[in-house]
Amino acid sequence: MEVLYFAWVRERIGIPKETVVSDAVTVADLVEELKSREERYAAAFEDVSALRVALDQELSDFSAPLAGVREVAFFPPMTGG
Amino acid sequence: MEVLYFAWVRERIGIPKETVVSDAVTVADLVEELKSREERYAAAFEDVSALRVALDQELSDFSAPLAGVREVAFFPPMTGG
Amino acid sequence: MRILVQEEPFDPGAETSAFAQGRGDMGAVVTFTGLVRGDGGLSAMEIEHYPGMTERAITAIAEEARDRWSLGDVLVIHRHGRLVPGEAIMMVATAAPHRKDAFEAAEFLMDYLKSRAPFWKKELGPDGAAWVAAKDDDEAALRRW
Amino acid sequence: MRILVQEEPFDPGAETSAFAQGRGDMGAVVTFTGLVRGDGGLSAMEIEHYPGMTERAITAIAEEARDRWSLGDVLVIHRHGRLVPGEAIMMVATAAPHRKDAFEAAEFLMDYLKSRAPFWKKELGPDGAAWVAAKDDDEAALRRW
Repeated sequence: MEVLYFAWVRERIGIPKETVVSDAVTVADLVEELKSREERYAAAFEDVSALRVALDQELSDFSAPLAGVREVAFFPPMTGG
Repeated sequence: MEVLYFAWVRERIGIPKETVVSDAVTVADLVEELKSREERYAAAFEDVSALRVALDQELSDFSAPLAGVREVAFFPPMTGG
Repeated sequence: MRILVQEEPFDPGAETSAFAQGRGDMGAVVTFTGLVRGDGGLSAMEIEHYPGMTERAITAIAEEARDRWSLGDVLVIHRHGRLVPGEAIMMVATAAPHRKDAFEAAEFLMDYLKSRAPFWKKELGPDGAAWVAAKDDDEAALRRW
Repeated sequence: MRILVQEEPFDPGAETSAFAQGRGDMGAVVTFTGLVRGDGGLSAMEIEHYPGMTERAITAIAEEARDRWSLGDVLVIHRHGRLVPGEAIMMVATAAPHRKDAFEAAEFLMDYLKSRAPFWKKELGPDGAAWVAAKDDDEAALRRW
Protein backbone atom coordinates (compact mmCIF):
# COMPACT_ATOMS: atom_id res chain seq x y z
CA MET A 1 0.00 0.00 0.00
CA GLU A 2 0.99 3.61 -0.48
CA VAL A 3 1.82 5.57 2.67
CA LEU A 4 1.79 9.39 2.47
CA TYR A 5 3.15 11.93 4.93
CA PHE A 6 2.26 15.62 5.13
CA ALA A 7 3.53 18.76 6.88
CA TRP A 8 5.88 18.11 9.80
CA VAL A 9 5.30 14.35 9.61
CA ARG A 10 6.70 14.49 6.07
CA GLU A 11 9.61 16.65 7.23
CA ARG A 12 10.51 14.33 10.12
CA ILE A 13 10.34 11.18 8.03
CA GLY A 14 12.09 12.94 5.15
CA ILE A 15 9.93 11.64 2.29
CA PRO A 16 6.41 12.51 1.09
CA LYS A 17 5.40 9.01 0.07
CA GLU A 18 6.51 5.38 0.01
CA THR A 19 5.20 1.95 -0.80
CA VAL A 20 4.95 -0.27 2.27
CA VAL A 21 4.37 -4.02 2.22
CA SER A 22 2.94 -4.98 5.58
CA ASP A 23 0.72 -7.52 7.34
CA ALA A 24 -0.45 -4.89 9.85
CA VAL A 25 -4.12 -5.44 10.71
CA THR A 26 -4.90 -1.92 11.98
CA VAL A 27 -3.47 1.56 11.51
CA ALA A 28 -2.00 1.33 15.03
CA ASP A 29 -0.19 -1.90 14.05
CA LEU A 30 1.26 -0.17 10.97
CA VAL A 31 2.44 2.72 13.12
CA GLU A 32 4.23 0.29 15.50
CA GLU A 33 5.86 -1.44 12.54
CA LEU A 34 7.10 1.88 11.08
CA LYS A 35 8.33 3.13 14.48
CA SER A 36 10.43 0.00 14.92
CA ARG A 37 12.14 0.61 11.58
CA GLU A 38 14.16 3.74 12.10
CA GLU A 39 14.61 6.65 14.49
CA ARG A 40 13.00 9.18 12.10
CA TYR A 41 9.75 7.17 12.10
CA ALA A 42 9.89 6.84 15.89
CA ALA A 43 10.28 10.64 16.08
CA ALA A 44 7.38 11.30 13.69
CA PHE A 45 5.00 8.89 15.45
CA GLU A 46 6.11 9.66 19.00
CA ASP A 47 2.72 11.07 19.98
CA VAL A 48 -0.07 9.71 17.80
CA SER A 49 -2.65 11.77 19.69
CA ALA A 50 -1.12 14.75 17.81
CA LEU A 51 -1.68 13.01 14.47
CA ARG A 52 -4.54 12.29 12.11
CA VAL A 53 -4.88 9.47 9.63
CA ALA A 54 -6.78 9.16 6.35
CA LEU A 55 -7.56 5.83 4.67
CA ASP A 56 -8.15 6.09 0.92
CA GLN A 57 -8.57 9.86 1.36
CA GLU A 58 -11.22 9.67 4.09
CA LEU A 59 -10.46 10.71 7.69
CA SER A 60 -10.29 7.64 9.90
CA ASP A 61 -8.73 6.59 13.21
CA PHE A 62 -5.85 4.54 14.50
CA SER A 63 -7.98 1.54 15.46
CA ALA A 64 -9.37 1.17 11.91
CA PRO A 65 -8.58 -2.03 9.96
CA LEU A 66 -6.32 -1.82 6.91
CA ALA A 67 -7.90 -4.63 4.91
CA GLY A 68 -8.49 -3.48 1.35
CA VAL A 69 -6.93 -0.05 1.93
CA ARG A 70 -4.67 1.19 -0.86
CA GLU A 71 -3.63 4.60 0.49
CA VAL A 72 -2.80 5.57 4.07
CA ALA A 73 -1.88 9.16 4.96
CA PHE A 74 -0.48 10.53 8.21
CA PHE A 75 -0.53 14.21 9.05
CA PRO A 76 -0.95 16.75 11.88
CA PRO A 77 -4.37 18.34 12.55
CA MET A 78 -5.41 20.40 9.55
CA THR A 79 -5.04 24.18 9.52
CA GLY A 80 -6.94 25.27 6.43
CA GLY A 81 -9.27 28.18 5.91
CA MET B 1 -42.68 71.67 14.59
CA GLU B 2 -42.18 69.69 11.40
CA VAL B 3 -44.16 66.46 11.08
CA LEU B 4 -42.99 63.88 8.52
CA TYR B 5 -44.81 60.85 7.18
CA PHE B 6 -43.27 57.85 5.39
CA ALA B 7 -44.42 54.82 3.38
CA TRP B 8 -48.14 54.00 3.73
CA VAL B 9 -48.59 56.63 6.46
CA ARG B 10 -47.49 59.23 3.90
CA GLU B 11 -49.80 57.71 1.28
CA ARG B 12 -52.84 57.73 3.58
CA ILE B 13 -52.30 61.28 4.79
CA GLY B 14 -51.41 62.38 1.27
CA ILE B 15 -48.42 64.58 2.08
CA PRO B 16 -44.83 63.81 3.07
CA LYS B 17 -44.40 66.69 5.48
CA GLU B 18 -46.17 69.58 7.18
CA THR B 19 -45.62 72.20 9.84
CA VAL B 20 -47.86 71.71 12.86
CA VAL B 21 -48.42 74.24 15.62
CA SER B 22 -49.59 72.33 18.65
CA ASP B 23 -49.64 72.39 22.44
CA ALA B 24 -49.54 68.56 22.60
CA VAL B 25 -47.45 67.41 25.56
CA THR B 26 -46.67 63.90 24.31
CA VAL B 27 -46.54 62.12 20.96
CA ALA B 28 -49.82 60.38 21.86
CA ASP B 29 -51.45 63.79 22.43
CA LEU B 30 -50.25 64.96 19.02
CA VAL B 31 -51.66 61.82 17.39
CA GLU B 32 -55.08 62.47 19.01
CA GLU B 33 -54.99 66.06 17.81
CA LEU B 34 -54.16 64.99 14.24
CA LYS B 35 -56.81 62.23 14.24
CA SER B 36 -59.51 64.73 15.22
CA ARG B 37 -58.61 66.92 12.25
CA GLU B 38 -59.62 64.89 9.24
CA GLU B 39 -60.59 61.39 8.18
CA ARG B 40 -57.27 60.72 6.38
CA TYR B 41 -55.38 61.28 9.64
CA ALA B 42 -57.82 59.09 11.53
CA ALA B 43 -57.20 56.37 8.91
CA ALA B 44 -53.40 56.68 9.10
CA PHE B 45 -53.31 56.60 12.91
CA GLU B 46 -56.09 54.05 13.38
CA ASP B 47 -53.74 51.48 14.95
CA VAL B 48 -50.70 53.15 16.51
CA SER B 49 -49.31 49.77 17.56
CA ALA B 50 -48.55 49.29 13.83
CA LEU B 51 -46.60 52.56 13.77
CA ARG B 52 -43.22 53.84 14.85
CA VAL B 53 -42.25 57.37 15.77
CA ALA B 54 -38.92 59.22 15.61
CA LEU B 55 -38.22 62.46 17.46
CA ASP B 56 -35.48 64.57 15.93
CA GLN B 57 -34.40 61.50 13.91
CA GLU B 58 -34.10 59.14 16.89
CA LEU B 59 -36.54 56.26 17.41
CA SER B 60 -38.82 57.05 20.34
CA ASP B 61 -42.26 56.05 21.61
CA PHE B 62 -45.76 57.42 21.82
CA SER B 63 -45.52 58.36 25.50
CA ALA B 64 -42.43 60.55 24.92
CA PRO B 65 -42.73 64.30 25.65
CA LEU B 66 -42.55 66.75 22.74
CA ALA B 67 -40.91 69.64 24.61
CA GLY B 68 -38.00 70.99 22.55
CA VAL B 69 -38.61 68.58 19.65
CA ARG B 70 -38.33 70.14 16.19
CA GLU B 71 -39.02 67.13 13.97
CA VAL B 72 -41.52 64.32 14.51
CA ALA B 73 -41.77 61.45 12.01
CA PHE B 74 -44.41 58.72 11.79
CA PHE B 75 -43.91 55.54 9.79
CA PRO B 76 -44.59 51.80 9.70
CA PRO B 77 -41.99 49.32 11.03
CA MET B 78 -38.86 49.53 8.93
CA THR B 79 -38.10 47.00 6.20
CA GLY B 80 -34.51 47.72 5.22
CA GLY B 81 -31.65 45.35 4.46
CA MET C 1 -15.79 53.10 8.43
CA ARG C 2 -17.73 54.01 5.29
CA ILE C 3 -21.49 54.47 5.05
CA LEU C 4 -23.18 55.18 1.74
CA VAL C 5 -26.89 55.80 1.23
CA GLN C 6 -27.44 56.28 -2.47
CA GLU C 7 -29.85 55.97 -5.36
CA GLU C 8 -27.14 54.86 -7.82
CA PRO C 9 -26.36 51.18 -8.41
CA PHE C 10 -23.11 49.83 -6.96
CA ASP C 11 -20.92 46.84 -7.82
CA PRO C 12 -20.63 44.46 -4.84
CA GLY C 13 -17.55 42.83 -6.40
CA ALA C 14 -15.65 46.08 -6.88
CA GLU C 15 -16.60 47.14 -3.35
CA THR C 16 -15.40 43.80 -1.97
CA SER C 17 -12.06 44.15 -3.80
CA ALA C 18 -11.52 47.69 -2.55
CA PHE C 19 -12.52 46.72 0.98
CA ALA C 20 -10.21 43.67 1.16
CA GLN C 21 -7.25 45.48 -0.41
CA GLY C 22 -4.03 45.81 1.58
CA ARG C 23 -5.36 44.66 4.94
CA GLY C 24 -2.07 43.31 6.30
CA ASP C 25 -3.42 42.95 9.82
CA MET C 26 -6.91 41.61 9.09
CA GLY C 27 -7.31 37.91 8.39
CA ALA C 28 -11.04 37.83 7.78
CA VAL C 29 -13.40 39.74 5.49
CA VAL C 30 -17.13 38.94 5.47
CA THR C 31 -19.58 40.51 3.04
CA PHE C 32 -23.35 40.30 2.80
CA THR C 33 -25.15 41.43 -0.34
CA GLY C 34 -28.92 41.73 -0.50
CA LEU C 35 -30.42 41.27 -3.96
CA VAL C 36 -33.91 42.00 -5.31
CA ARG C 37 -35.66 38.66 -5.75
CA GLY C 38 -37.83 38.26 -8.80
CA ASP C 39 -40.09 35.52 -7.48
CA GLY C 40 -43.85 36.03 -7.36
CA GLY C 41 -43.64 37.97 -10.61
CA LEU C 42 -42.10 41.01 -8.96
CA SER C 43 -41.17 43.56 -11.61
CA ALA C 44 -39.56 46.25 -9.46
CA MET C 45 -38.99 47.39 -5.92
CA GLU C 46 -39.19 50.96 -4.64
CA ILE C 47 -37.29 51.84 -1.51
CA GLU C 48 -38.23 54.93 0.45
CA HIS C 49 -36.01 56.27 3.21
CA TYR C 50 -35.77 59.10 5.71
CA PRO C 51 -32.88 61.32 4.59
CA GLY C 52 -30.81 62.44 7.54
CA MET C 53 -32.11 59.84 9.97
CA THR C 54 -30.94 57.01 7.68
CA GLU C 55 -27.28 58.04 7.86
CA ARG C 56 -27.52 58.68 11.62
CA ALA C 57 -29.15 55.32 12.31
CA ILE C 58 -26.64 53.37 10.21
CA THR C 59 -23.70 55.23 11.75
CA ALA C 60 -25.00 54.39 15.24
CA ILE C 61 -25.43 50.72 14.29
CA ALA C 62 -21.93 50.54 12.79
CA GLU C 63 -20.38 52.23 15.83
CA GLU C 64 -22.09 49.77 18.11
CA ALA C 65 -20.66 46.91 16.03
CA ARG C 66 -17.17 48.39 16.40
CA ASP C 67 -17.64 48.62 20.18
CA ARG C 68 -18.80 45.04 20.49
CA TRP C 69 -16.35 43.24 18.21
CA SER C 70 -12.70 43.60 17.33
CA LEU C 71 -13.06 45.05 13.84
CA GLY C 72 -10.62 46.71 11.50
CA ASP C 73 -13.24 48.26 9.24
CA VAL C 74 -16.93 48.37 8.41
CA LEU C 75 -18.67 49.23 5.15
CA VAL C 76 -22.42 49.71 4.66
CA ILE C 77 -24.02 50.62 1.32
CA HIS C 78 -27.81 50.89 1.03
CA ARG C 79 -29.74 52.03 -2.01
CA HIS C 80 -33.08 53.77 -2.23
CA GLY C 81 -35.33 54.50 -5.21
CA ARG C 82 -36.35 52.03 -7.88
CA LEU C 83 -34.62 48.65 -8.30
CA VAL C 84 -35.28 45.66 -10.55
CA PRO C 85 -34.82 41.91 -9.82
CA GLY C 86 -31.19 40.82 -9.61
CA GLU C 87 -29.95 44.27 -8.59
CA ALA C 88 -28.04 44.69 -5.33
CA ILE C 89 -30.13 46.51 -2.71
CA MET C 90 -27.41 46.83 -0.12
CA MET C 91 -24.22 45.37 1.21
CA VAL C 92 -22.35 45.13 4.45
CA ALA C 93 -18.66 44.27 4.80
CA THR C 94 -16.62 43.67 7.93
CA ALA C 95 -12.86 43.14 8.33
CA ALA C 96 -11.45 41.59 11.51
CA PRO C 97 -8.35 39.76 12.66
CA HIS C 98 -10.49 36.65 13.26
CA ARG C 99 -13.44 35.13 11.42
CA LYS C 100 -15.79 34.93 14.40
CA ASP C 101 -15.76 38.72 14.88
CA ALA C 102 -16.19 39.38 11.17
CA PHE C 103 -19.17 36.99 10.89
CA GLU C 104 -20.94 38.07 14.07
CA ALA C 105 -20.55 41.77 13.34
CA ALA C 106 -21.91 41.32 9.80
CA GLU C 107 -24.96 39.42 11.10
CA PHE C 108 -25.52 42.02 13.81
CA LEU C 109 -25.36 44.83 11.24
CA MET C 110 -27.84 43.03 9.00
CA ASP C 111 -30.29 42.33 11.83
CA TYR C 112 -30.24 46.00 12.83
CA LEU C 113 -30.44 47.35 9.29
CA LYS C 114 -33.53 45.20 8.67
CA SER C 115 -35.55 46.65 11.54
CA ARG C 116 -33.87 49.81 12.79
CA ALA C 117 -32.72 51.75 9.74
CA PRO C 118 -35.52 53.88 8.24
CA PHE C 119 -36.09 52.16 4.90
CA TRP C 120 -39.42 50.95 3.56
CA LYS C 121 -39.77 48.60 0.62
CA LYS C 122 -42.64 48.58 -1.82
CA GLU C 123 -43.02 45.71 -4.25
CA LEU C 124 -44.46 46.20 -7.73
CA GLY C 125 -45.88 43.02 -9.18
CA PRO C 126 -48.71 41.64 -11.31
CA ASP C 127 -51.32 42.66 -8.68
CA GLY C 128 -50.06 46.20 -8.32
CA ALA C 129 -47.96 47.77 -5.60
CA ALA C 130 -47.73 46.66 -1.97
CA TRP C 131 -45.64 47.76 0.99
CA VAL C 132 -43.51 44.95 2.40
CA ALA C 133 -44.67 44.08 5.92
CA ALA C 134 -42.08 43.81 8.69
CA LYS C 135 -41.52 40.20 9.75
CA ASP C 136 -41.83 39.01 13.34
CA ASP C 137 -38.70 36.96 12.62
CA ASP C 138 -36.71 40.11 11.94
CA GLU C 139 -37.77 41.66 15.22
CA ALA C 140 -36.96 38.37 16.99
CA ALA C 141 -33.50 38.29 15.38
CA LEU C 142 -32.58 41.47 17.29
CA ARG C 143 -33.08 39.77 20.63
CA ARG C 144 -30.02 37.59 20.31
CA TRP C 145 -27.62 40.54 20.48
CA MET D 1 -21.58 24.36 -6.81
CA ARG D 2 -18.01 25.26 -7.69
CA ILE D 3 -14.89 24.10 -5.86
CA LEU D 4 -11.44 25.31 -6.84
CA VAL D 5 -8.16 24.20 -5.26
CA GLN D 6 -5.41 26.13 -6.95
CA GLU D 7 -1.93 27.60 -6.65
CA GLU D 8 -2.81 30.71 -8.68
CA PRO D 9 -4.05 33.92 -7.01
CA PHE D 10 -7.72 34.79 -7.41
CA ASP D 11 -9.64 38.05 -7.15
CA PRO D 12 -12.29 37.87 -4.39
CA GLY D 13 -14.10 40.87 -5.87
CA ALA D 14 -14.39 39.39 -9.36
CA GLU D 15 -15.51 36.07 -7.86
CA THR D 16 -18.12 37.85 -5.76
CA SER D 17 -19.45 39.69 -8.82
CA ALA D 18 -19.67 36.53 -10.88
CA PHE D 19 -21.28 34.63 -8.01
CA ALA D 20 -23.94 37.29 -7.30
CA GLN D 21 -24.77 37.83 -10.99
CA GLY D 22 -28.30 37.16 -12.21
CA ARG D 23 -29.62 35.42 -9.12
CA GLY D 24 -33.26 36.38 -9.58
CA ASP D 25 -34.45 33.96 -6.91
CA MET D 26 -31.75 34.42 -4.28
CA GLY D 27 -32.02 37.40 -1.94
CA ALA D 28 -28.84 36.86 0.05
CA VAL D 29 -25.18 36.37 -0.84
CA VAL D 30 -22.57 35.95 1.90
CA THR D 31 -18.84 35.77 1.23
CA PHE D 32 -15.93 35.07 3.50
CA THR D 33 -12.38 35.85 2.38
CA GLY D 34 -9.35 34.73 4.38
CA LEU D 35 -6.26 36.92 3.95
CA VAL D 36 -2.63 36.35 4.93
CA ARG D 37 -1.94 38.53 7.97
CA GLY D 38 1.43 40.23 8.12
CA ASP D 39 1.60 40.71 11.86
CA GLY D 40 4.50 39.26 13.85
CA GLY D 41 6.83 40.05 10.96
CA LEU D 42 5.47 37.24 8.79
CA SER D 43 7.05 37.42 5.34
CA ALA D 44 5.26 34.54 3.61
CA MET D 45 3.00 31.57 4.16
CA GLU D 46 3.35 28.16 2.55
CA ILE D 47 0.27 26.00 2.28
CA GLU D 48 0.62 22.28 1.74
CA HIS D 49 -2.35 20.14 0.81
CA TYR D 50 -3.27 16.55 -0.02
CA PRO D 51 -4.19 16.49 -3.72
CA GLY D 52 -7.20 14.32 -4.33
CA MET D 53 -8.37 14.22 -0.74
CA THR D 54 -8.64 18.03 -0.65
CA GLU D 55 -11.23 18.17 -3.43
CA ARG D 56 -13.13 15.19 -1.97
CA ALA D 57 -13.21 16.68 1.53
CA ILE D 58 -14.37 20.11 0.33
CA THR D 59 -17.02 18.58 -1.93
CA ALA D 60 -18.35 16.53 1.01
CA ILE D 61 -18.44 19.65 3.24
CA ALA D 62 -20.23 21.69 0.56
CA GLU D 63 -22.76 18.92 -0.07
CA GLU D 64 -23.50 18.70 3.62
CA ALA D 65 -24.10 22.47 3.68
CA ARG D 66 -26.57 22.11 0.81
CA ASP D 67 -28.41 19.36 2.68
CA ARG D 68 -28.66 21.38 5.87
CA TRP D 69 -29.63 24.79 4.52
CA SER D 70 -31.76 26.09 1.72
CA LEU D 71 -29.02 27.25 -0.65
CA GLY D 72 -29.03 28.26 -4.27
CA ASP D 73 -25.29 27.94 -4.76
CA VAL D 74 -21.96 27.41 -3.02
CA LEU D 75 -18.46 28.48 -4.06
CA VAL D 76 -15.22 27.45 -2.36
CA ILE D 77 -11.77 28.57 -3.55
CA HIS D 78 -8.66 27.55 -1.59
CA ARG D 79 -5.08 28.23 -2.58
CA HIS D 80 -1.95 26.23 -1.84
CA GLY D 81 1.73 27.06 -2.33
CA ARG D 82 3.45 30.29 -1.35
CA LEU D 83 1.48 33.42 -0.37
CA VAL D 84 2.53 36.83 0.94
CA PRO D 85 0.74 39.12 3.44
CA GLY D 86 -2.42 40.73 2.10
CA GLU D 87 -3.05 37.95 -0.42
CA ALA D 88 -6.32 36.03 -0.34
CA ILE D 89 -5.84 32.47 0.93
CA MET D 90 -9.36 31.28 0.30
CA MET D 91 -12.95 32.30 -0.04
CA VAL D 92 -16.37 30.84 0.50
CA ALA D 93 -19.59 32.21 -0.98
CA THR D 94 -23.17 31.13 -0.37
CA ALA D 95 -26.38 32.26 -2.07
CA ALA D 96 -29.76 31.66 -0.43
CA PRO D 97 -33.29 33.02 -0.55
CA HIS D 98 -32.87 34.25 3.04
CA ARG D 99 -29.95 35.74 4.95
CA LYS D 100 -30.01 33.30 7.87
CA ASP D 101 -29.29 30.33 5.59
CA ALA D 102 -26.57 32.17 3.69
CA PHE D 103 -24.80 33.24 6.92
CA GLU D 104 -25.07 29.93 8.73
CA ALA D 105 -23.93 27.89 5.74
CA ALA D 106 -20.91 30.16 5.21
CA GLU D 107 -19.91 29.84 8.87
CA PHE D 108 -20.40 26.07 8.76
CA LEU D 109 -18.23 25.81 5.64
CA MET D 110 -15.50 27.90 7.27
CA ASP D 111 -15.52 25.88 10.48
CA TYR D 112 -15.19 22.64 8.52
CA LEU D 113 -12.56 23.95 6.12
CA LYS D 114 -10.44 25.06 9.10
CA SER D 115 -10.25 21.61 10.68
CA ARG D 116 -11.43 19.01 8.18
CA ALA D 117 -9.95 19.94 4.82
CA PRO D 118 -6.36 18.66 4.39
CA PHE D 119 -4.39 21.90 4.31
CA TRP D 120 -1.39 22.74 6.49
CA LYS D 121 0.00 26.24 6.88
CA LYS D 122 3.63 27.07 7.48
CA GLU D 123 4.61 30.59 8.46
CA LEU D 124 7.90 32.13 7.38
CA GLY D 125 9.03 34.94 9.65
CA PRO D 126 12.06 36.57 11.25
CA ASP D 127 12.71 33.43 13.36
CA GLY D 128 12.49 31.01 10.45
CA ALA D 129 9.69 28.68 9.44
CA ALA D 130 7.05 27.16 11.72
CA TRP D 131 3.99 25.02 11.11
CA VAL D 132 0.80 26.66 12.33
CA ALA D 133 -0.67 24.67 15.22
CA ALA D 134 -4.35 23.73 15.12
CA LYS D 135 -6.37 25.74 17.64
CA ASP D 136 -8.62 24.15 20.28
CA ASP D 137 -11.09 26.93 19.41
CA ASP D 138 -11.35 25.67 15.85
CA GLU D 139 -12.10 22.13 16.99
CA ALA D 140 -14.63 23.51 19.48
CA ALA D 141 -16.31 25.56 16.71
CA LEU D 142 -17.29 22.31 14.97
CA ARG D 143 -19.38 21.18 17.92
CA ARG D 144 -22.10 23.75 17.36
CA TRP D 145 -23.21 22.19 14.06
